[in-house]
Amino acid sequence: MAKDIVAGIFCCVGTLFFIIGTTGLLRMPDLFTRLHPSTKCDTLGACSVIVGMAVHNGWSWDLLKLAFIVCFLLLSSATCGHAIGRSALRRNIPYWKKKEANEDGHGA
Amino acid sequence: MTSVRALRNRILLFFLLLLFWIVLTASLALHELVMGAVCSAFVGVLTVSLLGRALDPRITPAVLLRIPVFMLRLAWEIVKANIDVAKIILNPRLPIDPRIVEYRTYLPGDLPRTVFSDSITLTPGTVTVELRGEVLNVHCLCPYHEEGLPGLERLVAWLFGVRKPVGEEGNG
Amino acid sequence: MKMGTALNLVLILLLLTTALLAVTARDLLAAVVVFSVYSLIMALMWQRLQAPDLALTEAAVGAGVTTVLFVITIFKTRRREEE
Amino acid sequence: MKKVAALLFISALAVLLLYVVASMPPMGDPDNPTATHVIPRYLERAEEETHTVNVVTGVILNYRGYDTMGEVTVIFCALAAVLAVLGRERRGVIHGFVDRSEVPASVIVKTMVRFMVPFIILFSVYTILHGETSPGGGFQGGAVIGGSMIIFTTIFGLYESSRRIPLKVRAPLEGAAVMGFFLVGSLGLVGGGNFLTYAWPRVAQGLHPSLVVWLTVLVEVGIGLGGAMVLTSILFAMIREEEEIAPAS
Repeated sequence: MAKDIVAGIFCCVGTLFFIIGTTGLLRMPDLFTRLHPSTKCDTLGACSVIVGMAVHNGWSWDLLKLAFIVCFLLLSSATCGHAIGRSALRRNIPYWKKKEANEDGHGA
Repeated sequence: MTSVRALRNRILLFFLLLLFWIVLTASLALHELVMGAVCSAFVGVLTVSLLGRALDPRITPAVLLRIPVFMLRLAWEIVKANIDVAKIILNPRLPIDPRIVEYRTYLPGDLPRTVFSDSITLTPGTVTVELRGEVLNVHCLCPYHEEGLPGLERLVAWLFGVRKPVGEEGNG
Repeated sequence: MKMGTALNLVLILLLLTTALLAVTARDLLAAVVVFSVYSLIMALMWQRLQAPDLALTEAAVGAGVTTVLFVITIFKTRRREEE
Repeated sequence: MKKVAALLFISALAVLLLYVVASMPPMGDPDNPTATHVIPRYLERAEEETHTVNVVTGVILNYRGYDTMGEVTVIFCALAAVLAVLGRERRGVIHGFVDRSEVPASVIVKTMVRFMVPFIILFSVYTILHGETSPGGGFQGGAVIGGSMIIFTTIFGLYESSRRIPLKVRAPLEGAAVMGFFLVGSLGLVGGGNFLTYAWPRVAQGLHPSLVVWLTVLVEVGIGLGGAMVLTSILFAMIREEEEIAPAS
């Protein structure tokens, strides 16, 4: 029973981070700033849900599988975020700045 | 010297793959282990012929042993900083001041730099957008996010057993 | 059981939405991306219908390989659909 | 006017189809014709007859081996059609997207791909070899290998990739799926059974279970290798760039 509660808490926290990440994705002004919530809040959310699943499942081989999934998830999502940001930088997509920018968010 | 290193790398890759196989099959039965050994050896040979080498030479048994501790410390950093970004996102005024900063790292080789930049990307507030030689271009959400970089660098240096060169501050 | 039905409904709605978007999108690259989302949802549905073999195939072929082949084709031709 | 007619026609068709669907036997009913003849036999006796724990694999490769053989042949024909239209890649005159793109491949992505590719390939090998006990099998594993080749090619470029997986390796393996079926089917013929039977009355009355499993695995490996090579060849044929000249290195 206690195990279920802990697992549920982890899953809820993960979902919360997913929601925050999506909110950030919608609120941020440009591509670069949108990368921040989309690559990281989502990763943490997914990892948290997986930890919840691991707690729920208890000690078994699936635990190791989940650990591998977390590792690959971290590696691939970080690399994806970098790749998107890099190609945007290489294509000289302008990024949003606070000072020079217009008030309505169309960046320099 | 290099051949000994290459051999050690291949053996290491073999054991990593075997570990992955054991986790996948979820059994320690003898016929599974034998099959796993054969498949790991086959995939190892295939990898060497495909990529030209087995593993990055900087992956050593000591590094592999430190990875779990590294992951835990990194996870703590990620959680801490994620809460920070969550606060920024949920703040109605959206207090961001993004900028791209240059950071010169002392970490040698591709792999430590890759791990460093991936750690940066995973730690909220910062995304590595370019890695050219030893210079990283990091997109920061707020200026103070930049301050976390040296700590992460120290963590990655610890993982790979690299010492910070003394008196080479700012040396190209 | 109730939860399962609700999840099925959500999945079916998402499936229909992505299918319609993939058909109607003017930007072909967007259509391809939506189509890969469609494949992923389809894989989830297969898994829910207890067909893990099909789910694996759908995820690997539908979301992975086909998307790449479509993207290559788009870059070789034109990205926008013309009237 | 045309649109109204089309709409009317489609509505009529929809009504017809819905009527037909409504008169179909209810889904999941145990008294359905499909659930009374073949399925019970598959579910109850698949394990002893095909010696595979995963019933799906037993059905695909054993009971309905001919079907699968036809599918595999269709895939092979698809490759033949693609190659007939696009032609093989020509090494030395070709460039991948990556080489042509104004954004050179990132060091980080390269390092990560180098690290991940062996694990992806091992996962697909596992999927292929454990097809008879767990979900997965030749098709799935082959698709995953093809996916790893796609990752490798998009990051390292077609030149590098087609050098590492040369045509003379790919060309024979593309037919591996059909050949695997042919081989196992012929073994059945030689053993005194029909084509593609896993029982050989001339050799032994009851074949040892592990031999049947190994024959199944042989077919799976064939399908996997063949599928992977077909996907790789289609990819190479599609990203071929004739106009470009050979890279400097």
